[in-house]
Amino acid sequence: MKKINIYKDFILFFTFPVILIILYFINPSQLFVTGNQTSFIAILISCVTFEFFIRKAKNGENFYMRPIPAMQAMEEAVGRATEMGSSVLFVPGISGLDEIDTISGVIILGHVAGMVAEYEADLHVPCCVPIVMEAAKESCKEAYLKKGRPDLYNDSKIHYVTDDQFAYAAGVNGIMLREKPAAVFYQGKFYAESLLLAETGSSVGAIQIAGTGSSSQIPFFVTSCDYVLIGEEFYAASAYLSGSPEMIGSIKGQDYVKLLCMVLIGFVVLVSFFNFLNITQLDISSFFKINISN
Amino acid sequence: MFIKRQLAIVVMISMGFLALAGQFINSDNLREFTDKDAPQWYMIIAAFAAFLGCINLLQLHSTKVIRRKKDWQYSIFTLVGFLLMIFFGFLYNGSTVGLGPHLKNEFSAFYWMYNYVYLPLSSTMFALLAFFVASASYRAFRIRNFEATLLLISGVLLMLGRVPIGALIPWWTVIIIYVSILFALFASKIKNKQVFFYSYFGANIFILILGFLLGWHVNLPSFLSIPLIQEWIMAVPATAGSRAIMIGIALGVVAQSFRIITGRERSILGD
Amino acid sequence: MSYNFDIIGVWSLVIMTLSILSYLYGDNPFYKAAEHIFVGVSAGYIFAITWWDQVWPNLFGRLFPDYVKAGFEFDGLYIIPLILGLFMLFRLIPSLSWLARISIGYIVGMAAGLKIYVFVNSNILMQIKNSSINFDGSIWSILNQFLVLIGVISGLVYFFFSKEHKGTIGKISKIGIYFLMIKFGASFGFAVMGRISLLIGRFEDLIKYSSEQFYFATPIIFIIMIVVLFIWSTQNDNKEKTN
Amino acid sequence: MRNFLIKLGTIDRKFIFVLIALAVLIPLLYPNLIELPIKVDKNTKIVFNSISELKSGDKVLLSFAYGASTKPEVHPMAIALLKHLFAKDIKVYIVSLWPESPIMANQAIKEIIDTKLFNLEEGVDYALFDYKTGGFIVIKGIAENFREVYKQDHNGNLIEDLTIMDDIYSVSDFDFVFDFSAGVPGNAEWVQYACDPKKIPLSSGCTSIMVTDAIPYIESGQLKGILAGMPGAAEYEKMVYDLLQQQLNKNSNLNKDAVLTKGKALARMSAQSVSHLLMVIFIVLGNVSYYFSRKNN
Repeated sequence: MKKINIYKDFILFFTFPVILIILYFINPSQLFVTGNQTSFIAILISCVTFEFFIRKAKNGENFYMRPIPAMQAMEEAVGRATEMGSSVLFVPGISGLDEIDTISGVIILGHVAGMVAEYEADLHVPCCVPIVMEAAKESCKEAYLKKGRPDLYNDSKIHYVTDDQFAYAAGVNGIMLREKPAAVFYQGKFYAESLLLAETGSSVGAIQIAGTGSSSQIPFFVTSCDYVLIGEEFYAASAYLSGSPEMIGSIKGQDYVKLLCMVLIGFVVLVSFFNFLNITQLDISSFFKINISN
Repeated sequence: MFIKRQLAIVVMISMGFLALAGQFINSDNLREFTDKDAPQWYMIIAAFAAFLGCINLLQLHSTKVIRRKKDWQYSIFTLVGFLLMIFFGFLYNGSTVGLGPHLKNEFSAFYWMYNYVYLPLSSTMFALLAFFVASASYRAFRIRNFEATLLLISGVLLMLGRVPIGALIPWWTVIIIYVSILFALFASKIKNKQVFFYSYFGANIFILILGFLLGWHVNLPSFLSIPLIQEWIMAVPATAGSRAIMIGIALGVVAQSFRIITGRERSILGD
Repeated sequence: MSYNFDIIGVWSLVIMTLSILSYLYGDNPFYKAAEHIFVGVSAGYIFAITWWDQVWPNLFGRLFPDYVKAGFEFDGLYIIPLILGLFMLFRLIPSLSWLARISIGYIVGMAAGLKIYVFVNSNILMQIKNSSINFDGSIWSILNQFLVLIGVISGLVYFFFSKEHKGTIGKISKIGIYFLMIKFGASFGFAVMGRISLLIGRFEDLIKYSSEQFYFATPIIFIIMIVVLFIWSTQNDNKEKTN
Repeated sequence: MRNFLIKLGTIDRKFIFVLIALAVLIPLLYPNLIELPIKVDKNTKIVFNSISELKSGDKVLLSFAYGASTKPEVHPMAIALLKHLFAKDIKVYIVSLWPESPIMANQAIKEIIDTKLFNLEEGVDYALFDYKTGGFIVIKGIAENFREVYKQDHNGNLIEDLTIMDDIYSVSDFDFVFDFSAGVPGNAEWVQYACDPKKIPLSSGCTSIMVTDAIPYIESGQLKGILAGMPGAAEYEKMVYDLLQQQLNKNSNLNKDAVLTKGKALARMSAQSVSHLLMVIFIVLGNVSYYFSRKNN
């Protein structure tokens, strides 16, 4: 493992954020908005933690990542589709590109398209939002190019269905019933139509791998699909699949921020206990003052 | 070729920092930009992209009709439906109100199509979920392992707790439910079948008698009324689960946004 | 003669409703037709609504305020979304299609920047604040709050990626997945209620439109569909037998 | 007997669909077949009490964010709340955050006027505003500066000439905000972007699927109770019905000859109960057959 130049690192990961925080509190010439110090510190700490572990990963340290069954099943599902000579259907969710879920879904689409190029299966991507269709074409074309099979990329297979939630569900149900895909991916932001799609998919007998950040739809995917990326696993999937050290490092950073959240929850409980015993009079909500007072 | 590849990434990174800084920097027009203009701009760009969507739709269905591909006759329905809505939306008004607000005016042809074609299709597709919820719960709520059992128990208790019938379920049935859940959990541990069944019935009868003695049938303790159990499930385990998932999702979003803003996640721009 | 427009409308409503419900029987011509009509009509509907509610008032309302009179003053800055929007249209010209990447870059960057602040505030900091326990309640309420605390902590442990889920961490994450499963069961149970009420709404319409005033729309269409489906399925079966 | 039970585990989907259809259809055709008592949920009570605490002349902002497909669940709540607010002579402001919501709002107001319980005048007792796209942007705009988002009401007359709008500049000028939602933007966005930062009491009536996500907000008091799906609507309807019944008897400002009708949600509850019971029976059958089939192999 290359020796990190501790001195340079120390400046980057300790003094720089501290200076920023001090600057924020001095608030020279009213440069900063008052009132949301807590969020500023929280965002700064998270970003510094991500950056720290990305840099560590880039310098050669590899981190253990627990296997997530849904991700291993992706390759298997594409393989199964090729054996059975039927298509792989990828549903990128019904929300626009201004949602992180859809962006993560399109990134996962890029990786799945890479697998499809390797196995020479055919990929069908019905889109609900035109901009998502353009982004999907972009990342699929690149994925086929990277695998050296630009000839296999079929532009008409990534098409627009309609913007309406239930018309899209009806259209995709129709595609599933007539095309009978062997593998179906639901990666993105879903609302009530998730169960319509998942139940049709299971009646057609396809392997279904779902991933979404919409917590109200996860129960329907859990009951109807074979594999589900639950909440945070879905966002980490794009980094998992890329496997590049930077991405894995950022997940490691994510874990440490989660540890910090748990410690903070413990701290909050402790403070509320001391308040009860009126050893301290710390008012928790003042510490978490979040409203923007301008 | 810097322009073709990197410019978009530079725009992405700078916009990301601008939007994030907008929340902290105290300049009014930056704040006004991130709060009002920036999301509006997204809406406008997305609206322009809608042209591409419609062109793609027309292309797809017209090639299907021209080349007589499978089910081409149905594509005629799509084309006619789409062109009719564009015609009623932009050219033929049919109501006294000017073009634009006529979309919501009850006498315009557009509103007729909305009310008698789009609306029934949309709400009936949504209503299909009532059937699929039933078939999904029938298929998925099986006691395969401990987790699936928890899924089943909370699902069923919630279903019953939410409707008036739930309140009518008598206290002794609730005791039997409790005892059977307990025994379902330990079923795998007790190998001998007889012992299992006898102890199961014994436990049931014993607790029923105990309940009778303690007068549970008179004043119903809270843990024996299904609606109150349902309220407890919602208030404690479901809240814990929702909060854990909410924090998890928020961390996932923050990490993914960080990767995008620092330009490490570029594959969305085809790189 | 707006009178018969309503009757035609009611009949079309019943036809559409029953054709979508025929999907429960399986894929059939009625469902295929209704699906394709729905795709076409909804695409046109959304396109018109987007133009008249979004592009016309917000963009052109700001660029040509006196012509559009949407109540906005002139705002030259809105040239930029116009340009970025046109960049999207350049996707149709292969040589210029890379310009669309700039618009996508703008949108993705903006979304990432805005979401960080909102999610850190409302979903992380607020939830951490709410997990404080107030001890003045009854023993039951304190016990419940501790149970919630255990659920949150073990739920978060389940989402750990970089630690092997073995030993104590494995047990805690097991407890975490139990809490998550109870939450999923609860959401499922809760949703059943909402879905059934949608079906109630549809059946109420069908019942309403089977009265004499609407020329018994529902029963007549229902019988026609049953007959046609029966003929179609028998025809379909012997067609399958032949080839 | 055993393989009959196992066969129970693999009933074809179509059979389940037919049973569900009957379970919903029969109680609708013969509503008084099953009369069930309504037990009021604690969250519905919180909503009723927080609205009852409002004084006459207060200003309440209603946000309509549901469409026709979720109308059966949310619309009865809107009707019941409007009756409750007008009975207390409270000023109502209605904004729409979904394309179809203006139509829902118009139908709700029309239904209230048809009951002839109150004599209402647009621009004095209530004001309606047109649909604005943008979801949370509109909520953020209303929180910061109402007049920047809405220049005119849905009939086109400017805000300045509406007497009801006199001292309304942002969400802080309302005494209560009530959100009717079926998705996004919904109660979560109202908490995050408007009522939490500006500390305005907020409550919500939404489809039952959204309730599980709103529970953390209810527990922390950011949402003053909630009307959860159809049962919430039925319970609230019953409470408002009893309140109006009382007010009609003693000489309140309601006109006497008005006819007081029971809400729709009440009648639909029997169809809900039967179908829920049927679903629980399916699950039990499924498990019994699963148990026997696992014992076989």
